[in-house]
Amino acid sequence: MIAAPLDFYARRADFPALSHHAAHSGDRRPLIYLDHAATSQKPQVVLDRLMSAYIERCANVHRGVYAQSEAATRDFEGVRRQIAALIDAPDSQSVVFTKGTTESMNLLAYSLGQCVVQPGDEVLVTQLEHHSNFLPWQELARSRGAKLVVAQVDEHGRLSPHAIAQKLSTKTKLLACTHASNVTGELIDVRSICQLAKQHGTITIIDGAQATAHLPVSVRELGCDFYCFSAHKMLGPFGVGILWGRAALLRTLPAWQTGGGMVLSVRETESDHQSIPHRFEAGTPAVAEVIALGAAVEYLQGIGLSVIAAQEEILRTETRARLRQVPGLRLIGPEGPGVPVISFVLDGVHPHDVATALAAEGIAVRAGLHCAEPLFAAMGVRGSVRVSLSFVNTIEEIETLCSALVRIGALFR
Amino acid sequence: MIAAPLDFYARRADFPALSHHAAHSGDRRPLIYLDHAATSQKPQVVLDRLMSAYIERCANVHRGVYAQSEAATRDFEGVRRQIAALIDAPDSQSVVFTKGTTESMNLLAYSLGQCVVQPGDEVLVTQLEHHSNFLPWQELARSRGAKLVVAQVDEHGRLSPHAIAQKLSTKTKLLACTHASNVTGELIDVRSICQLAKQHGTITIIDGAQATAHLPVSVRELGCDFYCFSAHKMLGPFGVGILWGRAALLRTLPAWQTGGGMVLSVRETESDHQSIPHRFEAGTPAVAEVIALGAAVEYLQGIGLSVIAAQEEILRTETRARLRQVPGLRLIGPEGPGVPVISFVLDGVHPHDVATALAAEGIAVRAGLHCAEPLFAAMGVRGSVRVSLSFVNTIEEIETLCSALVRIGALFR
Amino acid sequence: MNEALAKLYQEVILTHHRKPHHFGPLPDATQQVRLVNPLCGDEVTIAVRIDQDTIAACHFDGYGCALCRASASLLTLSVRGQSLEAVRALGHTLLTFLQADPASQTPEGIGDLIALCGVREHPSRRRCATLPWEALLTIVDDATE
Amino acid sequence: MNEALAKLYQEVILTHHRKPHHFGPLPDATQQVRLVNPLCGDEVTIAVRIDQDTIAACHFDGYGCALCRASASLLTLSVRGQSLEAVRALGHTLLTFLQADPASQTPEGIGDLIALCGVREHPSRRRCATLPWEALLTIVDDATE
Ligand SMILES: Cc1ncc(COP(=O)(O)O)c(C=O)c1O
Ligand SMILES: Cc1ncc(COP(=O)(O)O)c(C=O)c1O
Repeated sequence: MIAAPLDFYARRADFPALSHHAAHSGDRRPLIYLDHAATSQKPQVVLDRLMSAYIERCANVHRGVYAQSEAATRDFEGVRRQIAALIDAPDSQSVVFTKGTTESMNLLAYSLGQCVVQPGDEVLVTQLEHHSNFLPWQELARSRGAKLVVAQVDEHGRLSPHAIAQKLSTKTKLLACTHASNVTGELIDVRSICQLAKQHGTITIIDGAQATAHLPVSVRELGCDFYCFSAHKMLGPFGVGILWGRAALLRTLPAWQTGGGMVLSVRETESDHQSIPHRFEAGTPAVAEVIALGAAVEYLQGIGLSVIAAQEEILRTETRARLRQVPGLRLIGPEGPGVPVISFVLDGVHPHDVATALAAEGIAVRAGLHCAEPLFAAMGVRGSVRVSLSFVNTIEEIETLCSALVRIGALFR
Repeated sequence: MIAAPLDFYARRADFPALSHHAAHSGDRRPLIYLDHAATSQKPQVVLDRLMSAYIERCANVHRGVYAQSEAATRDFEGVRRQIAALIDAPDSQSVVFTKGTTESMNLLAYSLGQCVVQPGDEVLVTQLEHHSNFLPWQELARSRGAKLVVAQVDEHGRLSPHAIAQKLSTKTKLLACTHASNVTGELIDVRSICQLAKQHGTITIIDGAQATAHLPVSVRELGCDFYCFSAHKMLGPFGVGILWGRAALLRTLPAWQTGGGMVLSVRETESDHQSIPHRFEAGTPAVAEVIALGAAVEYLQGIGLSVIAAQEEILRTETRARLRQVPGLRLIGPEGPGVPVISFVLDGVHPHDVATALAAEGIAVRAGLHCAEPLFAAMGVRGSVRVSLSFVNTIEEIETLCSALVRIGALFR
Repeated sequence: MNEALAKLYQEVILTHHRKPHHFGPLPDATQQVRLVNPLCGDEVTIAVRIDQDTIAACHFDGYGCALCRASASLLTLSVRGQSLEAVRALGHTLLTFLQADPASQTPEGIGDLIALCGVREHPSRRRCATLPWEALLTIVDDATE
Repeated sequence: MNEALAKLYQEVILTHHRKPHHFGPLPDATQQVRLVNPLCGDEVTIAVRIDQDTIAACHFDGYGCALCRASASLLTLSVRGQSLEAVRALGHTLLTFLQADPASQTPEGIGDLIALCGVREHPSRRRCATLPWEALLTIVDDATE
């Protein structure tokens, strides 16, 4: 058995949910949380920052002149710079705060989409996408009279740059592609894909929702035009998403939502909008939540994203190996580099029955289509059980999972 | 001096920010918070609920089968019912969670606007509106080739049903109007306005952002079609807004944002959307924040919104009377029923200088145009100082404010 | 297996799941309805042959979890030979029961269907058990309109 | 008045606010620029008469707070008769100074403009003081292009 380095065990104490939870009432076992891809648990430092934001600087940002509002504004804008540094962006004015990855994608589909997609153009997505990076483009294509082109995965669900290359042409105005799959964990070679896209003048939009908690990300190295992700999947609070865009391009985009905070002046018939990033941030943002995201970024960087990636790779490999030993269990998805998200089916047992039976033992996993119907259709699979890990998970937890799966298989068959 | 009932003094202890804050470093006086209209302070019960949601039920909603996710879903949907009860809505499926009032209005401008506004139609708003209930309609009119009609206020900024009646015609497809002004506090006779609108078949959208923390609201009695507001202005967390719509109408509206959680099935070329309210809730919502909003609603209802309204009316009247005694101070806005939001100018002193000078004494007020440029243009005023109260404020605080204003006037003139 | 789970996956349920009754197409069906559960993408088709206001035969088909399969299998057994009126009453009684509070009383006349009661403690799985009945009630409501 | 406030609203500032210099239109202006502060809707117009690469006259107009008025008033005094080059240097020095950390050193040659230093501790008010200078630099940059 491969033991995790001791300090990773110690990290568990940073997450109050991991010791607090019981599964069902009366059950005193601690929670085994294997659903980090849905939302990650939050370390105490994030919750502390959230509380102090709500108590010491509970004010609206950008407009107040009193201490709390100035402090909130300073911290809020400080997190913008932290995010820029986290993803190695050249500047922080191109970091836009949204509600989540889903809203980031919708913003782009409307604002960018209306600008660059004309009737007859093509918008390229892939079968690997989460619905949040699929439906906005489907809708854009429909509303603009453009064609939605879908790059195909192979029978294992693998997406190769080659599959993208086949569909790219000068008609391809936009390419939306995930950095890592929320079903199979597959890590996509975004760098090569963006290089290919550039050759056709195609603008690239990358869905980083499953990447930013797991590996160092450099938008400069990836060479993408836009990169979107969610705070709640990277140890941060709910209600905050990020849209990063190349400043030169972002600056050219019109506003999408309008309202307070995004205008320079308002007249009865027309209005002047602010420059980036504020033009895209209409209304009161999730002030305290954005501030608390700063603590999540510090926490991740404190461990180091390369260190996290290395530890999670150990966990992922070991988990896959042990799952394979469960009778009747079949892993779904390709071999190769990935984030610690693993899908499988258990022969003769429906994924939801597996998940419910695991839940009864205090093990939280997800079952179903994981908001990725096109991928399941392409793989010819009706649904999967998904185990998604983080560096706080342990091999002991995986052992408990596997022995539970053995028992569940026997029970239902 | 009119003393507030003792239990309102006691309520101050429920709000950690009110005892915690110092103004500037070194200043030990407690914060005098008079900017509730920008965002309200949060009682400890809301922060406790937020923390317990983040620790005991930190999970994505509507998809997990394990205890935390089921509990989060149950609580999340429970708050939907609480909100329905709070605004006296006939059912809870017509309560949609958004990011804030601004997003609610944008959702309506796109989804409803695209459905019912045709070129040549009219969209009616008023000069009293916050930019968040003005710009989305300006943009809708522009994009649909419709005409934005703006009902006028009188020289005091008063909006009468008569001014609306003058502009209503069968061409008026939509009317967007505030329930209470965020500048003058004026409470609008929404009921009469909605009756007028109904006579012309006009759909009514009411901005309740400044109302829900201050008075009992019944969408049934108001007779409006849509009612929007923000959690953070009613003792709740940031990042949550509400859009309520008449179910029969809401059901007919197409989705706006697309993504995870709002679809029934996804195929490569088309998709089927969920029914209300989920059709309008794409992506991971602010789970813990919505749950914590439930505690804010309980807290408000625990005191009773009529009781709050009565106490705040005492504070409002008394504050206006005392402000009038400050040399060179002129109140802005009409007499009459209102929420406790009061604007004024101080002769010879710019509003921002007033606000900064007050901030130095630990008094938080707002200065400027308050995201309501059309109103200031109509009143011919360049900006105001805004004092916005809540039941936690005291006459002593107002006394401190007024004596500070006397000194500030003398300093600058 | 802990208590809550044992109540959900009672032996009756597991038996019907492993060997469902009347599974597969009904060749001479007079009506059929297919419903999809958006949570998991599962689908169930209920097919019946109605003869003089009576359900002469009933089959189910599709892809679903143990709860859905068992519920559908039990359904086919309990409606066969029953009048539309009786089936409609039974369906509504059962749906109300399954959606009620776990502490609520068991209604009379539901027989073996009581085995489905565990879903009341698992709100995220309730729909699995109710889906076949929703499909059936659609047919019955249409047929008696 | 507490310390931070006394530093922001120094007597120099209040004097210029109460009785600003060169306030009002400049009839024979060769250039003028109007800027608006979106935070408060304030506006300032800086008007100059440039004569042989020198600012022969400078007025300001508009509506602004004490900081903005004092800053503009001080500006008109400190640029009159100066070469465009000198004004440009002064403007950049001042803007850098006002945007810097409150602990940073005072640059040489800014004279009375030091009175504006209090805005460094009030980030939400910084723009009030810098707005007139931004307007002026726009003119100077254009004129020397
Ligand atoms: C009357 C009114 N409408 C709308 C808004 C916008 O609300 P939010 O910023 O929470 O979206 C506000 C507050 O800023 C307001 O006062
Ligand atoms: C790959 C991927 N993209 C997008 C999303 C949507 O993120 P959110 O729900 O936070 O908007 C998710 C998560 O649900 C995801 O896993």
